[in-house]
Amino acid sequence: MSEIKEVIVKTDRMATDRYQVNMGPQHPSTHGVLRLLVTLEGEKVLNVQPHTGYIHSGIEKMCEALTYPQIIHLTDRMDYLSAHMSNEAVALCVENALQVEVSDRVKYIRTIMDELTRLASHQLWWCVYGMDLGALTTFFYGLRDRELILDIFEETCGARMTVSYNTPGGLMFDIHPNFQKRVKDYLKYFKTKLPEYDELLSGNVIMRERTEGIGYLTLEDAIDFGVTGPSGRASGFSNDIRKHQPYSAYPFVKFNEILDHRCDSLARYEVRIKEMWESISIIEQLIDNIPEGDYALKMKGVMKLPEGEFYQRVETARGEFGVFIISDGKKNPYRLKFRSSGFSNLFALNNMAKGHKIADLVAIMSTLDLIIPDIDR
Amino acid sequence: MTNDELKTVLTERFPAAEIKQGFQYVEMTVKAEDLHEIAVQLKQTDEFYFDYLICLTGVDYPENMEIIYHLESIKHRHVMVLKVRTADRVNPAIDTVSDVWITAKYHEREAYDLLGIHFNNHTDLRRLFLEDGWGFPLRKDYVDEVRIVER
Amino acid sequence: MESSALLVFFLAAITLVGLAMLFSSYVPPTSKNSAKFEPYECGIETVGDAWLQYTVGYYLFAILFLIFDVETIFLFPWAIAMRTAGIAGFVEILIFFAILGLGLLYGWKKHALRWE
Amino acid sequence: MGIKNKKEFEKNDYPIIAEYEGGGIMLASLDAMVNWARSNSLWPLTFGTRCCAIEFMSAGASRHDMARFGAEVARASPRQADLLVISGTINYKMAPVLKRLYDQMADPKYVIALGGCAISGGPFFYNSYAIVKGADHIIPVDVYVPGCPPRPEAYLYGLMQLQKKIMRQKNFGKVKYSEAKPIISDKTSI
Repeated sequence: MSEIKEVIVKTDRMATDRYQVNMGPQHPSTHGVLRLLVTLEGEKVLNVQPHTGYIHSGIEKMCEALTYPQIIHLTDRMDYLSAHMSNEAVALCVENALQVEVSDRVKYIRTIMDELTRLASHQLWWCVYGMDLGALTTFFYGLRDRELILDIFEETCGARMTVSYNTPGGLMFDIHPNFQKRVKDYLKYFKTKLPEYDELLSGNVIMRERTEGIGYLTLEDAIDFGVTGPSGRASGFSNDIRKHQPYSAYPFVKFNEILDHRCDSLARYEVRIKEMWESISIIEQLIDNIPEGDYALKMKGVMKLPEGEFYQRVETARGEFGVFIISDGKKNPYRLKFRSSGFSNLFALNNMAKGHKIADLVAIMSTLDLIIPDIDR
Repeated sequence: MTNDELKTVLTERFPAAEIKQGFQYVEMTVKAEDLHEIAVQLKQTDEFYFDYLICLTGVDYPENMEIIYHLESIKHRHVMVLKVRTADRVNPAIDTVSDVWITAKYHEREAYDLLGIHFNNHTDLRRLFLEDGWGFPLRKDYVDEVRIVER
Repeated sequence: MESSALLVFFLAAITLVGLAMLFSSYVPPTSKNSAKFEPYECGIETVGDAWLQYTVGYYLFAILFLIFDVETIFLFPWAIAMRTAGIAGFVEILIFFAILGLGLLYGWKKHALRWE
Repeated sequence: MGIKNKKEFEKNDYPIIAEYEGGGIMLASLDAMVNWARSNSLWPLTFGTRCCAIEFMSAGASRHDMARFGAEVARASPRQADLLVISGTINYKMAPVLKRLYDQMADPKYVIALGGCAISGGPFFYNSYAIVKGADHIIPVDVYVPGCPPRPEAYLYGLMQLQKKIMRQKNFGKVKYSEAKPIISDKTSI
């Protein structure tokens, strides 16, 4: 066991014994198979020790035996809520390596699908966030709106969640004829529903009471732990890859990066809600003027990347996702490393949750929005 | 500052290291013994100020094991790649940088778990994903005929 | 006449509960394995033992709750006989509440309700 | 335990299961009542590992609505659940946990393997060193629902098949309910 740091607990009553409890692999609030060994004193959390590996499937070793189009089918099984962005990362990395430029049409469609995936992911986060705080109604509101996005995905990409819509050099097929109409209808519908989310949860006194000032993550800690994405931006860590290293159609879009300096769980909640509004405005700017053009380039069947190292960073709904390919000229990569956003966000949990109650630990962890296969790969 | 400015400043500040302009970023390969001291310098000097370790990758090359650090400075917005090699394959050992960047503590545990690279004076070097005694799967010579179904 | 209704009520309770327990112990299949009788801790074997020393705050809260729970139990028979008891009954219940209110005030001032 | 009267199955969607010797009219109707009660109140255990868990959640939400089959109460602890839906991959570190959870479930318990990963390792079948190739190496599985991830409707169809399977179960008479042994294939060592 790692050393349990002595926390001086000032209490005029008799001291309590410390004991360790497993918020184990099968737990409603870990959203997957993450095991937290929590050292408790009564209800106060002294030390949280994440034990991962219960869903480790060795994807990086598998990718060393797959060709590049095949790898794309695995990346959307890692962070399955931002599947399209992870696929796009691999596709962009291969395209940069082969110095190939995709048409504007592909860039526009990729960015629209990115933002739709971000909306769907934030909606599911909002459902489960409410459930973690004990409000079961958010589950049905959020998933009701998410189903409509999944219908749009299914019509265009054929799959609801693990879309695999990207290939190196473009898209698998063109968008469905009434894709634009359905997206515009959906945006009109969802703009009336997002205020409903605020009425249901944002103004709720119990929710504010449970998240205000809980789970404090200072800016230095956020940078040091590498906490990216909305969780990092809520502490003022400006790390939006769409802004700093724009890719696909993000240079043509005007949107602002949402930063918040309150560093607590409520700030992380509000950053995500505001990001949903940003995603809607991004899609609106793009959906009407998708340029004409071919949806995929003529690529050789087996792509051989030149020797060298290629790194591509993409902003998923949870943070910065990086694909690092070391290629030695053959048809499959020599070494492929995925920089997963959840991995760094998870290990900042300990110094956020120290000293809080166990119920606050659950609230903090759900504002971090962790996906466990993204951590274990 | 841009890549080539960074390259010139790095070559003049660290003459002992070999620096070259990679495909996207400046790559600096340092010797294993002065890795820690260079890492502290890269973080503390205001000119570089690399305070964000993006990711730490372990690679198993035929002749040596290599650790690749991707560093970014939030203040200056420039990115750099730091590499360190060790030829010893039986028990490779590299100094830890977890006191410079806290996130390295867990990335190093992952590199130890999957590649077997030991990090000296790392506070809590345990396996992250696999059970003890499993072997190091990401090594090229890893063979496991019971669990892996070859294609 | 009164006691026979009570008897029927009592017998019905016994037979129904007995029948349900008999049914559920014989009809469903039972698989005997060692893991089934260990405490469930999210799928991991429990380490150490849960017989620990807690803050005394839990005990204080429990006792205070118990007092006011029993108070409401005394309220039920009064509520049934409220019509016939008239004003005198009402004054008696007020005195009863006042005494218990004093108890609550005492607990409040001695910080029994404060958690930290 | 011979098969006395070989009944002809009219509806062809019944998987062919040899009929056990069972009780007479009185016990058969008691059987029907017990099976009817069990099959219409299958409480699933929240056991999601990978993307199939999200499809399992949208099956519980308002559009696909598991509640129509009495299965919407997803319990968190195995003590109160009688249906274990394995949604996602099981790796070698998770296998003993899954076995322990299955053992700690109250009887009668049923298992649905949801998605390709739970059936046979799915996309992780080839050259993955950490994935158990199918959950039936660890615990006996009643219904397999293919798909990666399967649509919520596919999961509901699997649920209906399980309900049919439960309706044919014989609880009384001379039936011995012995815990079915998991099929341990020689290739994988647990």
